[in-house]
Amino acid sequence: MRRTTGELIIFWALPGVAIIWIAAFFLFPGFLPPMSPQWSAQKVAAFYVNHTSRVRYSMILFNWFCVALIPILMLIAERMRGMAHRTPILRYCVIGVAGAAPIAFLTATIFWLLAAFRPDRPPALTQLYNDLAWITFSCGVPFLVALCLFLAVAIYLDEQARPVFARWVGHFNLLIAIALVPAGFAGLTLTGPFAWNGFLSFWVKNVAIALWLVVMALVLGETIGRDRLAEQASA
Amino acid sequence: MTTTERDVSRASGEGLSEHVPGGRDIWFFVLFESLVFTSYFCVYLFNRTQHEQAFLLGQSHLLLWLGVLETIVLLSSSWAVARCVQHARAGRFERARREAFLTAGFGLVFLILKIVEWVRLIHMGDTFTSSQFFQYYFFLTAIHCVHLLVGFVVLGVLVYQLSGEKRRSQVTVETCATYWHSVDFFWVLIFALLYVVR
Amino acid sequence: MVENGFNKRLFGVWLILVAISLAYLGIDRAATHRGIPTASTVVTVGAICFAVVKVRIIMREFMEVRTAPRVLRLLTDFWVLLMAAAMLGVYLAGKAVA
Amino acid sequence: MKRPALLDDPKRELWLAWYATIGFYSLYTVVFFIITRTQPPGKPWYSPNQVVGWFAGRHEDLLIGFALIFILGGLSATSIALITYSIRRMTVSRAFAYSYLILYAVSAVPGFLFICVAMTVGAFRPDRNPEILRWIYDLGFLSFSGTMGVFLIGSLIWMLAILLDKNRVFPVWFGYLNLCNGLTEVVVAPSWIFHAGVFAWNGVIAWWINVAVFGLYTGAFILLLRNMILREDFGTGPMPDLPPEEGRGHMLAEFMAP
Repeated sequence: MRRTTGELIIFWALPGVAIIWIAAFFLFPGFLPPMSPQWSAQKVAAFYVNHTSRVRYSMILFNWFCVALIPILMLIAERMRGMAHRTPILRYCVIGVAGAAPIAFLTATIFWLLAAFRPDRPPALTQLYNDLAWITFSCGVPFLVALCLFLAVAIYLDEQARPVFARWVGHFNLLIAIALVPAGFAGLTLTGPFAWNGFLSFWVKNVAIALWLVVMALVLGETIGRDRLAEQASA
Repeated sequence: MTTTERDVSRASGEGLSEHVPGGRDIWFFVLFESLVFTSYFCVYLFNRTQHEQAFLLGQSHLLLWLGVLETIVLLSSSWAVARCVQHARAGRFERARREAFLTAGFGLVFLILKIVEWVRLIHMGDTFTSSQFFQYYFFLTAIHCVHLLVGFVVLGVLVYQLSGEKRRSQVTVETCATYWHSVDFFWVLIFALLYVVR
Repeated sequence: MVENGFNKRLFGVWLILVAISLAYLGIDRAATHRGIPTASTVVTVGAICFAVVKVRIIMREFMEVRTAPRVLRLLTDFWVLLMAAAMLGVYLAGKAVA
Repeated sequence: MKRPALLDDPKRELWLAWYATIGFYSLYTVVFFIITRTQPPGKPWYSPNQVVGWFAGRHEDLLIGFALIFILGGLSATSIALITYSIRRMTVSRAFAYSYLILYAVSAVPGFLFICVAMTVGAFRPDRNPEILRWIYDLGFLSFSGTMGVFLIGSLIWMLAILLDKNRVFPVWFGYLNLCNGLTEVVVAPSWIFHAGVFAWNGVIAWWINVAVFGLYTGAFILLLRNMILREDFGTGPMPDLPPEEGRGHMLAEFMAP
């Protein structure tokens, strides 16, 4: 029998982590509204001069906690052991992308923090850090897209009377994967819905990530409860 | 070399025909790695012909006799490991083990000579970045040295095989020896190309 | 005695290989003019040929290809020729270009 | 609606991962060699102004090509998962399988996400100061070619597993090919030192010969993974569409146990 000890602690840490993420999101001065890629180098430099502290503290928070996604993804990977698969391939796929996905965000926070470290440097350099941060943050979705795809496939193939995750969770993951796709094109334009501050690349993408977390947390909570009951019954 | 007469082998290689020494797989490695090395050599030779004088000047800083000495040391290690294979085949594992240590000893002498040579050149101002010739010199000798270091691991496997009664596998012994010989003949080529070619 | 003869064979092989290596010292003298090395196609071709011959001897004798199946004997010989042809070909082509 | 035959194939997960691997490597080749033409790489000796010209010559191509990687690059995990699975089938400690999984999963960010980000940022504002543009150019190519350790150690781990394996999941010669591939990661190191010549990041030795070895290696393991899947024998057990307590995917209970 699989051990579930401690899983509830990881699970209930999620709301706490989520609150920190939301706090960091609101604390960062460049998200509401998102900074425009059309800003001149001077304007970008002035932004970091004027908001140095808020950039630093919000990004330190993100730097600490973006990788808190990994334990959550590992809870999902553990649930996948119960799926009616003949091989652990899809679980390995999920583990394979679980590390890289938050590391992409971690890299973005490093560029933001660098931008705010010496805001009095030549504006072109601050703009470079700002671009690197935003492109990494916006376009750095390949591992999230793959994660949703792997989960969707895993759920579809979990053909048993009481599947680990309901079928609609598979559809939901597929939908989220599609919602994340436009963000990959954020480098192509400085304006419009695809730009990094645009409707698709910023709002749809980030709302999709938030929605995915909420929905998967609810589904996960239910499954963890079921697993614990099974463990108690067998004990 | 006084041990030669004592180590007279009763095992005759002639009797064992139609047998791939070390198995096919290690030969795949030897032949593949030979191709990779040949491609490096071709690049070197071509560039050499395009900058003949500069290469000759760089080459004049090498000590040919040191290269010859290194070659002889490595050839001796090959000879020792060849004897090791024959002793193992005849069931004389203690002697085979001694030959394996002798092989590693010669390998170590080669490594020390190599390091002495590198240090000498670096003191003379010839480094990886100092001239075209020494780019190739340090690249080829260093990548060969990496093969040599892997070879020490391989010899470790060989000694381990010969030490335990239950795990003595002649194929593995031959595989290890084949690897070591390939390190030897890669050096034979590198030596000719770096020290002698004009 | 077979056993004696056999070990002598390995020893002989080693002697030949060492002799070829020492012969390089002589070749080298031929291409050095007043302490300064000079370019020489003959020396280059000779050095490569000698090296390749040594490789073949190592393969045949030390690596026991001599008693291996025909396929491996042919394959290693082909490989030795391939390596020699590639190196000499590139060298001579480079000479022609330069 | 007719149920596709693949769904009833006991090896369906393996085949899906294998076809995704093929898909990923095809995409990779098309994006790097054809769309963005970042392979073979740009010249490391370019002056800042030449770098501006290099970016100008492939502005759209860089942005579109790397957008494709931003979307589908995560599929690289499928080949990693298959190889991890292959190592799990070998008679070696699981430490080998998990090492491989983590090494290659981690390598994705510096190994190919960095070049995508750098080149996108470079093409994003062509009017940037040429010196800064060259800084980005260096970051892109050197992070891509110069991420060496994970592939070196990963190849050695896989090699060891294959050589120790008694199940012969992979042939021994491929174990040795892993060593050849690992050595190319040693040979690429001079690209951190030279701006021109055969050892530079586009050089004959540090790039062309290495890519030839890597290409052979990749082709070989894709074919060998296919052979492994074909050989895989899951017995004649029914598909696990049984009640939960029996059918909870424990067809290979001893194999999947935690």
